[in-house]
Amino acid sequence: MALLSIHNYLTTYLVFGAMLFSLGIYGLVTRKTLIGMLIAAELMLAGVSINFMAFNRFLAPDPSIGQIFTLFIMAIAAAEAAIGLSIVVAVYRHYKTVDAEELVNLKG
Amino acid sequence: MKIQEKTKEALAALFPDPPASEPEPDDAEEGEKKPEPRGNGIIEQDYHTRGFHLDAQIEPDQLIEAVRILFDLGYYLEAITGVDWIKDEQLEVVYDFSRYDFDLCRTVIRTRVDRSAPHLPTITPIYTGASWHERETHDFFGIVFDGHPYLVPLLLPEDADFHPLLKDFEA
Amino acid sequence: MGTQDVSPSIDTVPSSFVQFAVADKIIDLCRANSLWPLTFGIACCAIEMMCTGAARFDLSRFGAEVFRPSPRQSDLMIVAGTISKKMAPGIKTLYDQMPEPKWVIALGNCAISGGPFLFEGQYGIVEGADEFLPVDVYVPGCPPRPEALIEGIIELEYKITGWRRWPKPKPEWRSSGTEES
Amino acid sequence: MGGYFTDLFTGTKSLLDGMWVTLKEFPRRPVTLNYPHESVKMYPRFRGHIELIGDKDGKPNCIVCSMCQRACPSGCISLAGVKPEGEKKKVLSRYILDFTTCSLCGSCVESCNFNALRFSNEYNLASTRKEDFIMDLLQRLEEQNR
Amino acid sequence: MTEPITLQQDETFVLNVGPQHPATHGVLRVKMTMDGEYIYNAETVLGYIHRMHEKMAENRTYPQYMPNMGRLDYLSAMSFNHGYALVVERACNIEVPERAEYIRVITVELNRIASHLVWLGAYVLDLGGFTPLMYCFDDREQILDLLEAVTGSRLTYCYFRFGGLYNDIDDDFITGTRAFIKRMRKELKMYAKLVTGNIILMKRLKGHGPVDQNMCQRYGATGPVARGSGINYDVRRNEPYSVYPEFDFEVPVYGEGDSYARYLVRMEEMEQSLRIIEQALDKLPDGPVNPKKKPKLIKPPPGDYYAAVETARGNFGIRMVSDGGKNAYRLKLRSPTYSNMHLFDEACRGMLIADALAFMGSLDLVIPEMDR
Amino acid sequence: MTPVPSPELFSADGMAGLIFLIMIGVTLAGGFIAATAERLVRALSGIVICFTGVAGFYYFLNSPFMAMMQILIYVGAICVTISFAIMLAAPEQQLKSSPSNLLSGPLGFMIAALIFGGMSALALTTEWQASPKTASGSVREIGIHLLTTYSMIFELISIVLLIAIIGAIVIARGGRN
Amino acid sequence: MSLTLFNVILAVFIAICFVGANAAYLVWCERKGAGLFQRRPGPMENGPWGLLQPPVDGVKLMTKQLLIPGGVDKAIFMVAPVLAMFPALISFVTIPFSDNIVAHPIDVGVLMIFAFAALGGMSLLVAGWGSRNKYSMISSVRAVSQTVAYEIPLMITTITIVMISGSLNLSDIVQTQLGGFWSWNIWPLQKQVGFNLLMPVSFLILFVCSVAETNRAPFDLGEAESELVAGFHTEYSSMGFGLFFMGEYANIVIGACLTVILFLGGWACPVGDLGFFPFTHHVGWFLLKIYLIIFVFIWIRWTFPRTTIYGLLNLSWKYLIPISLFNLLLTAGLLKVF
Repeated sequence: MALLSIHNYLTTYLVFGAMLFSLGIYGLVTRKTLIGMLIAAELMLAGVSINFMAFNRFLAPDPSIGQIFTLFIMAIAAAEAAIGLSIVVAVYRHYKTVDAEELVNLKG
Repeated sequence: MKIQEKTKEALAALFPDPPASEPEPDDAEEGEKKPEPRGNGIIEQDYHTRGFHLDAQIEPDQLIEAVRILFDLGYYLEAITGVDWIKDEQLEVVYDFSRYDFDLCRTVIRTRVDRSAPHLPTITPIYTGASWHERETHDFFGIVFDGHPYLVPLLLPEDADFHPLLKDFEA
Repeated sequence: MGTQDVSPSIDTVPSSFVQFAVADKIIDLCRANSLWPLTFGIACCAIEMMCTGAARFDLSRFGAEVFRPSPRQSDLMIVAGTISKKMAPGIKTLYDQMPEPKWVIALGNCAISGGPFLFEGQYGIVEGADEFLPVDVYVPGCPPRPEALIEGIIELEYKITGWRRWPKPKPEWRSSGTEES
Repeated sequence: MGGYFTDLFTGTKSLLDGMWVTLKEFPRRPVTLNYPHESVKMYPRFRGHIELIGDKDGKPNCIVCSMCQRACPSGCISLAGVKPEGEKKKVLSRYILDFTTCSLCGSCVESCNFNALRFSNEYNLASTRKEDFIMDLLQRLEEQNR
Repeated sequence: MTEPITLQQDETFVLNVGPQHPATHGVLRVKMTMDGEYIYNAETVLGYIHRMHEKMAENRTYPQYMPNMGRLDYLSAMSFNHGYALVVERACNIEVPERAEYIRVITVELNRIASHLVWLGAYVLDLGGFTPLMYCFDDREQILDLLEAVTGSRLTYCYFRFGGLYNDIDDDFITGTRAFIKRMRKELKMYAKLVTGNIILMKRLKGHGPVDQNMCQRYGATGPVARGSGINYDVRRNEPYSVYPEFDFEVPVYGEGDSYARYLVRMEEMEQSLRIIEQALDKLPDGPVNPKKKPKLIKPPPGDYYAAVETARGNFGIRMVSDGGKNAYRLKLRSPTYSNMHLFDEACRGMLIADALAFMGSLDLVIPEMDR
Repeated sequence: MTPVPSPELFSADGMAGLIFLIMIGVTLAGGFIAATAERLVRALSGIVICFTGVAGFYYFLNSPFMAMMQILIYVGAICVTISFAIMLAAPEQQLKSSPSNLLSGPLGFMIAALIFGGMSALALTTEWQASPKTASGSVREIGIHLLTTYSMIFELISIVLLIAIIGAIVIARGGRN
Repeated sequence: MSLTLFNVILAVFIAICFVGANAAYLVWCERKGAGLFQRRPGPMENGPWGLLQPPVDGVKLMTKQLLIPGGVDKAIFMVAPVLAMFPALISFVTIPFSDNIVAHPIDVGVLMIFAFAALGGMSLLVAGWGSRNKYSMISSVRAVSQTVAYEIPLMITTITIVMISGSLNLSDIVQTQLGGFWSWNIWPLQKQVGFNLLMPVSFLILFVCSVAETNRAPFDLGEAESELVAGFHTEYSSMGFGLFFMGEYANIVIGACLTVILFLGGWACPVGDLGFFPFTHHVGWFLLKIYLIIFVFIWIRWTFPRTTIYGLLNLSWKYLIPISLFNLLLTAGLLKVF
């Protein structure tokens, strides 16, 4: 039953973080709407955070550093969400769409 | 000056030649054999037997003017209603006005339109609250108030095409 | 809101997934003692319905005071008042929105037959709730006293469970004489 | 700034006042009448559906004058009488009250000059059948006499 | 949140309040166009309980029409009884004995208190408080007991007769009423503590739902709605009928024109009604309650007749057109909430939905009276 | 890294392992929904599930504090904000989002697969060197670090958040006045 | 930590039972209490004092037809009630019922309660959204903005207490309040901070916030009956509605527990250590306190009218947040001084 103890290995978390990260990438590329892209970006951040936390648990001499980094990531994510969403709302107000490809007017 | 006299004076301006002061219309209403339609003019009614003071019958095209006079004198609109005088082939529309202050004067303005093509001007620009009353009168009697912003059935179902208070109405 | 066609017959009450007689009985008993009415008053009788829920008569003793504003959560529709032709489709929709099993009480004469507003050549009212709803219990009166509504609910419980829990009290006069002035 | 704190204090005080009112009600006895357990007694003038008054022998006082029928606004009374051989007065043979259209106005009782009608005290009618409320008052009188 | 808000029509949606909605007290329907929680405009749809009262008047005799009055506005049925009795008495010139007049006033005022109690309870229920409703109904039951002992019905009274009353009152009623007045005074103090002074209620009502005098005139608003806007208008005072001039009472008027002013007007009216009842009980003369000579058949002479009374909701008028027959040729019922509700559309624009519903409650609607 | 002996299924450790496996499944499913769902509402639900699962990982990684913060901030704040944005900005017909063109689907998949392959290969092949622990990583220590070593960053983050809030208000404002 | 995981499962099971029973009988208490506040007896006929009413209602709700309105997103519609119930259950594992009865004494217990409360807020949003009903939609937006607004003062107040106790662990917070009722956090007298007059005010803030967090009257804007029909659960029938109902009451218990632990000394006995049995008396005191708080919840609900959304936000931003912030600063200063 080796499967039952995989939570004790660093690699599990790393692979898993990579998985979330690439899911996020996939979402970012395929999504058309701004909000969808934002969700995908959050997913990527989650993948990165898992890496931090895993290294922190298994490798780092002082396990609080990784947590602090993850905290900072959360704060940045929150800021990003707030700004991103206000942009979404403003853009929607202005152009009546949240479709990223229709926002050609933003260029130039 | 009592408001009653004031109102009477103001309304009298509507009638270029005031009708003779004989109480002929009053008599006509009191059970004479030939109910002759009463002529235009103002009558002072006995409040204790009738419940109102002034009773003015006018032509439909004088309506807006008369209502404007009453609005300026501080009257509020109590009700608008219709009466179907089927024998005369006419529809009477009655506007009840009253006042908020202690100088009481209930005034009734009535006008008659033809039963076949009942059209009246709307008074909603003056009394906003007339809107529902007019819609209701339209529901019940089919009287069309020209210029009314939204003359659709109010009390009857939206698709109603009957006018139940007409005397020849049959369900 | 999604509506669905429910055939207007009380026989469509789905029997529960437990097919044992005893379990069915228990479920019936539970349903009978937890009748949540829809907050739906139409006219005069609605005030008496409110009175029934209020302190003097207190419908909550029977577990039936939970007046739900949403038809989705109620078991019992008390048609309290005159049903106009304009309103009838709305009532039907509300009834259809209620989940099975559901019951209807026609409260007051208007909901039973049109009541005092029934006359020849009338154009506006539906002559009784049973024209378009499967009414289970009729409570006559104009308006009925709150006791009559409680009696109606007891009657409905009797109909659901087949067991009358409380005997019907016999009417009595307050003073000894039955004559009135 | 002063308003800020006054608002705070008067507000809190009003809330506590209200809570005190409800708290005082909490331990009090409920005013509820336990209906199926306690029976309610009706006032003598209570208007239930109408019923016939019988004389000593249990015969109705009614003389079939149809005044009640005429007075009824919603036409819920229908009655008929027969004239037996050799008698002057009509005898009531049928008295049907359609209670479902009654408006309990009391016009019928008021119009009866022969003390033949009164209000019953049945305040808690309910049934699963509509037909139960189309009442045969003669039959009801007989049942009462029994 | 009273400052005007620029609403954008392109972001609105339609919220259909009613016909079955807990806030509309019956089957009223308001189609609200909303921008978020703000109301852009509101269209009221009536007629869900249109019961053909005016049509019925044309095919029933005058006495037979009396029961309808109890069903028009079931909360203050006595006032409507009174109005109809008044207009027929006026038309047929029937004298009413003094005792009957006093009893009429007592029952009407008792009924007014009962009506205001239902309003109070239902209004606080609209605002989310449930308990005052129960207290109000408990107090109301006391009134209903008194009136039931006299009239035989609890709600839809048919007590007045042309020229008099269905029957006389007894001593139990008088002692009971006096006891009730005492109880009610105490209860009113309790309501003042529980409801009137409550900060939440005040914040919700003060300054919300503005109705000014011009608006009242344009819409013909009467009753507590007009009195809450500073118009000193009460039919009992301005157009005295029955024995109201005999009594010393005040007409409460508040000038703010907001929901709270209307609230206070009604609360004070209950006190004034208690005063009137007390005086009427003191002055109650002996004598019959029905006139000695009363026409066998009610047949008013042809013509127009009008009578107005002050119900719990405002000025109720009846215009009766008689052609000399047994039935009215035309009977128009001028119901107070019909006009009062009409101003809702104009006044509620730009309000939050919660405030608008609180405002609607403060108009004290009885839908069957509106739809007739 | 020393291999840990496999536990029995019905021991405490075994249950923990099982729960971990379930959590992986749930998280991945959530992430998958978030990345691919057609309707934004579903994507949001997916990301809520995913974040809750990630919080579970943090718990397994000896950091309940971070687990709770993850739920508190991501689910309680960020997801709620996103949902508000969806409600405000996206009418019904725009809730759906399909791949913009034929190419982007496979392309995105290829990029994602490439990155995933590279990263997991790296993770599997690298010899990770654990160093001896010098501290326990408790909440107290995090706090001390935040206010001493990393106080500068802490302040900067605060400023970033403040600016973000102000900026968000400034940008989103203007619809109503 | 994995050693205790098995206990967690067991604890969750016990918590489910406790919460279930509590939620069911709190409904009974609510109805009975409402009755008594309103001059009527409340449920009477089903069982003695109507005690069988909750199971009867439960069976009825379970055997009712589950209607799913046309056009809704079924998955989201179905998941919302579960999401409403689940966080409340999880939060229970960290509540210390006595010094030794706590399912899973997590070090960051306070945080955990907040975290799962946030998850509960999400469920309202999802429910309102999934219903495709305008009333539900408005209601859920209201409920969430309310939850967010009141989390701020709630957290600031909690941080004050955490500062005083020096721990995020709920058991530790209780430990600092042992030794009689005068050492409870509600009183101005504190060993750690000396004399802080704002402590009772702070308790009031926490109490108001926990009322608001649980969407109870007078802050029950989410299900404002007279405005929004039944709010976010308008379209839910049968057990979907039942779960929302239970979730609401479970949240009430959590709110009461939090209030008691933070300010009223948790399972600590008011005067010294009065218990006859070392085991039961702590639990007994704890339960007594939380039911007292719940009684106040019920009492408040049946006394006041509802606020409006702006009244509620005003209260939060104008009064609760400034005062609680001020108290935070004051407490910090006092901690430094003493």
